[in-house]
Amino acid sequence: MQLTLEPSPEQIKLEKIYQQMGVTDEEFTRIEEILGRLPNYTEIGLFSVMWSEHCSYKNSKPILKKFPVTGERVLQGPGEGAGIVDIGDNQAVVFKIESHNHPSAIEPYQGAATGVGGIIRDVFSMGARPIALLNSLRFGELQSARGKYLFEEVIAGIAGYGNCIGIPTVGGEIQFDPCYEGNPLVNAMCVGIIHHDDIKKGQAHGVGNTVMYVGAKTGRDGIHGATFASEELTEQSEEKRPAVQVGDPFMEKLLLEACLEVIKSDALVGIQDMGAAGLVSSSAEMASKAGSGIEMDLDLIPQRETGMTAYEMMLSESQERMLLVVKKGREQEIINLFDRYGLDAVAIGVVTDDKMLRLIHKGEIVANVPADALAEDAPVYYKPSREPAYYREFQAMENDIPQVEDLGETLLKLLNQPTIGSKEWVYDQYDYMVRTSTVVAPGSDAAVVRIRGTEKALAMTTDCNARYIYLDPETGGKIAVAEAARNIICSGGEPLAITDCLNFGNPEKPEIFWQLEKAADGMSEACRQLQTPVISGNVSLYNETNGTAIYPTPVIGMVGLVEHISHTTTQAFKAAGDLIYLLGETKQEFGGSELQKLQYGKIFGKAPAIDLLTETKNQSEVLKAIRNGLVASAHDVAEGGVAVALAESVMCANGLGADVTLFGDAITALFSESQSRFILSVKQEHQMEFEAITSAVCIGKVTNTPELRITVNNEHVSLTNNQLISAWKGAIPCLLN
Amino acid sequence: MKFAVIVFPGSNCDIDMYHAVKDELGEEAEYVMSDATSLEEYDAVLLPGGFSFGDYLRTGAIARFSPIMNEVVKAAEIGKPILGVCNGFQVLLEAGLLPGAMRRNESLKFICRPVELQVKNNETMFSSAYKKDEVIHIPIAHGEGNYYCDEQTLATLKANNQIVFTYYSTNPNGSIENIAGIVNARGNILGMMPHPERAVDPLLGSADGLKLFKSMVKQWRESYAVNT
Amino acid sequence: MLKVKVYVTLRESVLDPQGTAVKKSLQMMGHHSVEDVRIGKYMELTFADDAANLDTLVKEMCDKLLANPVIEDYRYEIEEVVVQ
Amino acid sequence: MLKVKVYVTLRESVLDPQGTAVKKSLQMMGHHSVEDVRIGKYMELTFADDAANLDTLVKEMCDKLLANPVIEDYRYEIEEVVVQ
Ligand SMILES: Nc1ncnc2c1ncn2[C@@H]1O[C@H](COP(=O)(O)OP(=O)(O)O)[C@@H](O)[C@H]1O
Ligand SMILES: [Mg+2]
Repeated sequence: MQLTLEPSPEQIKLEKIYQQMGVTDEEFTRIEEILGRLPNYTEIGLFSVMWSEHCSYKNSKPILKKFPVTGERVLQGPGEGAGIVDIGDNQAVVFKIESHNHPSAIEPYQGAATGVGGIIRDVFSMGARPIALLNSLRFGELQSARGKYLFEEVIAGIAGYGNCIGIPTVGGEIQFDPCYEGNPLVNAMCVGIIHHDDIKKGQAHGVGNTVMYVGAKTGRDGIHGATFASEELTEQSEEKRPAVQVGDPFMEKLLLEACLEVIKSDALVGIQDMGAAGLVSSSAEMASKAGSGIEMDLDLIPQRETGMTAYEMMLSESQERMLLVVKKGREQEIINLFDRYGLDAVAIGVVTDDKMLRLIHKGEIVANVPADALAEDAPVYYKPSREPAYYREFQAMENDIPQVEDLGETLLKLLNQPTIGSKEWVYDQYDYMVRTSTVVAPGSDAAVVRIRGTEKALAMTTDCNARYIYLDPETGGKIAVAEAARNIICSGGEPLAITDCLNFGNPEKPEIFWQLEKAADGMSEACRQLQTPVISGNVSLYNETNGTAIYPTPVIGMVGLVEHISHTTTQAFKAAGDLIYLLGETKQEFGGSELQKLQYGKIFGKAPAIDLLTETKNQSEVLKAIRNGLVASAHDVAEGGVAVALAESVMCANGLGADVTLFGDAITALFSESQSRFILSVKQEHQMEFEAITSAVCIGKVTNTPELRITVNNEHVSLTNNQLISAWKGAIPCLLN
Repeated sequence: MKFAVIVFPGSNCDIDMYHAVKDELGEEAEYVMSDATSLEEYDAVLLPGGFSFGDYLRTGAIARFSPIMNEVVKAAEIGKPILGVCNGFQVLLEAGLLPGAMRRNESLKFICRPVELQVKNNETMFSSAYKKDEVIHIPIAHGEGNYYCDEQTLATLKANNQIVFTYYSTNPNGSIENIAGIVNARGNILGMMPHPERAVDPLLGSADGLKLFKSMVKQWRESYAVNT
Repeated sequence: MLKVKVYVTLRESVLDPQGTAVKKSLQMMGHHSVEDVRIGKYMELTFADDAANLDTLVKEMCDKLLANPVIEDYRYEIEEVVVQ
Repeated sequence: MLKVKVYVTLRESVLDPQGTAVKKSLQMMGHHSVEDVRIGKYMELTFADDAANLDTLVKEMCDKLLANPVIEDYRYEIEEVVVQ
């Protein structure tokens, strides 16, 4: 047993112990003012986690204000566990994305697994049934043993949790770049379905109502996890290892089913998951949002370890726990309900009217702090912003064309890049079929999941090309949103809204803050133009290793509505004889492209330009054609340009080929990464009708020979499917051996 | 025909099984919790996939001690059809209702993908709607599907024609003799790793699994006609 | 307090894919002297001091739950632990 | 021939969902005297007789591969085995 002697309030001030918890001198003074006295050790602990970037968004709040968050269909914007969008028939879709970058860097399996567990709780705590998981991942280039280990374990962790709990992992994206070597990104997204009447909020209303704790017992796991997530990774991060939590998906499956039952009960007033900063954040936020207070007796908390202090219990990030507020007198019903699932439900406190978070431990008041001060009234900083020198330099560069010797060989090399290569090695490990509703599995643009009992389906995707954003955050931010929408459109869906995860470096550096600001500007503009408001999201700053930041990586998670299941479309060519079309203009744009990276080993210059009006126009043409039943296959043109997009449509097409003619400079026509472009295939009988409603240009035909033949400017590329597939499917496995 | 879908804590293909029977097969289905103590009103028992009790220790090891398993044994004894899929198969092995044991996949990874199966025995109550040696498409999704039994058991399985399905073209998990599904000697208990309930609708890629359920219904109708 | 240590190992005749993988990794790390690796489970069970018939009990637990006789062997040790 | 037995256990404060599930299951089976179950790994490594510096080697293997130092502890024993 461990006897911790906590420092006295005077000592905390004198020895500046608060600094070790990430609290600044100014913040400490402010806390002193709020309390009108010195905080004790437990109290300063509460403030330190609640005022960390991870919980308070103190550096990013001004940025988040830029996002459009309302729309006709939006039922719940940012601020609750997850956002909610109406999809008709009294149903709504609930979704959110969240990062688990730092825990995954330290213990990749458990870090990734608990990231998945956490985002699922966010969704079912709203009262929604989780129906799908996605993720967005970034790693180094799989050269080092550590890099491979991180990659393999993160995938195994995501699979381990999602497969066990029985929610299909239906999509995601992975990119590889040296900048993520020491600081991988692990973002997990969960999508759920809810009936309007079942929507629950994390609010502690009704003085005298009972606060209940349900789920797993509390241990010393992950104490200070939120603070840890708000710091740069350094050599010393290794020492913070006890901050790693272990997940128990079996427990969460029971918790999920029990919570979905409890939300039907009128005894329930509010419910919130215990995520980052565990019991502090859930209780303070529930009280603050309802304008009430909460008093809890910590001796009643189910504990896994002996001798835990108030500080430890409040800051623990043990997984698979929920906080409930239930009507006074109805506790036993709740206890019985959870008992049927083999889960503990314990009354630990009451809702009060004094707006204080008051904690009792061993008969003494160990903390008494205004709930608002912890939650809504955390400090907000307006960080200085400065345009980085590299940006000016890149903007001044000409758009030149990387030279290549052999076009066909170059295409094979591109397909063999891990970022472009097939992700089958990854998604084979995910149960993407459980719940038997996955209509489009991983391997096409967006995943499509049907909604049982209706004719509708949901399309979902995660996207972010961080290279463009590094080169030009504003343009890149627009592209990220537009690309996500393109993927939804290609699958036959109408984009509804987005969730986002802002993965950036240290915001205290003005150049990093500038990236954040500009990316948010770009994203906001694209969201407005494409009418996809931001309904939830997450911020992960301080993604740096020994002072070097990752590329700015604001991952977009988008969900779209497929009005009728028959609109579902995939990227695979369907039948020989179908006509192949290219929609959108190709320009000489190689900044941040795969070809540039391949040829120069680095990226530079201008990001591809994007015109949001053209984007919207092209997207609506494609969706209209799909809805009119004119499109056999649809695929957006992304990394690697038209050549890669064509190859992908061929490789998925079970033995079909394509014969295509392109014009203009060969390298540009094949590999430029100009935006707002689509590859579509159309049955010949639909040619007239299709051409009447789109501006797409016919570039060739689907053939019966398993071969991709491209003629461009008198040059010929001709590769067999086997050649293409072995380069593409071998990309990731080759690097792991 | 009325099917019981057993729900262990941690089962997660229970709803898929339920919908396959109800929506696609058009027969009756009900969920039965693992602490229930009777299966009398059901004509067939389905043990679904998932991670019963977290699959901690060994897959299916804890679930086999659930009260419902006594009832499954009784139902089996009076000849009712019992189908265990994936985790359900693992439970049947642990309970000793089928011979052998499951090891981790040879790749040590969970594998989810459509695979090809060959129908080795189409004379069981689960496979009569298939042709002998027919190749069908049914997905797998498991981390421990690497079936093992000793040589003597294998010889018995072969002698009695108890191997119903084998993996065709490639063996995804390393199971001996490419075994994907076996029946007991009496022929009323089938355990298989692939998920027929995930292959009942062309929208999801294949409807080849539907025939398995149809075989069960056909057998039941015939025996019902005889018995009444 | 009594502590029981249970060791569960795969039977020799059963292939051990995990052991094989670990052996390969060790060899790739340069440890060529490793000739074989077998991976099993190690469990620690704690009992109240007065648990009667512990030997019979533990044997039953192993036979029924802790090991699968089709592929696994087990052995165990019972230790008395003095609580400080 | 040398045999090394490695015992890998979860650190004390780390959650052991597996152990908890087994404990509950044993209790449900009527074994109420079980107070705690922790589950770890047990590995047997076989080396050629002449493996030099085995102690240092094994330590390195454990640190790098066999145990996950973030959540696990390990110990090991080296035994000489006489081959019959
Ligand atoms: N981490 C992942 N998890 C699951 N599926 C993934 C993952 N990464 C990629 N995929 C799937 O692989 C396919 C191709 O991914 P990607 O190349 O990123 O597509 P796009 O460029 O159209 O966004 C998609 O279906 C995607 O869902
Ligand atoms: Mg795409």
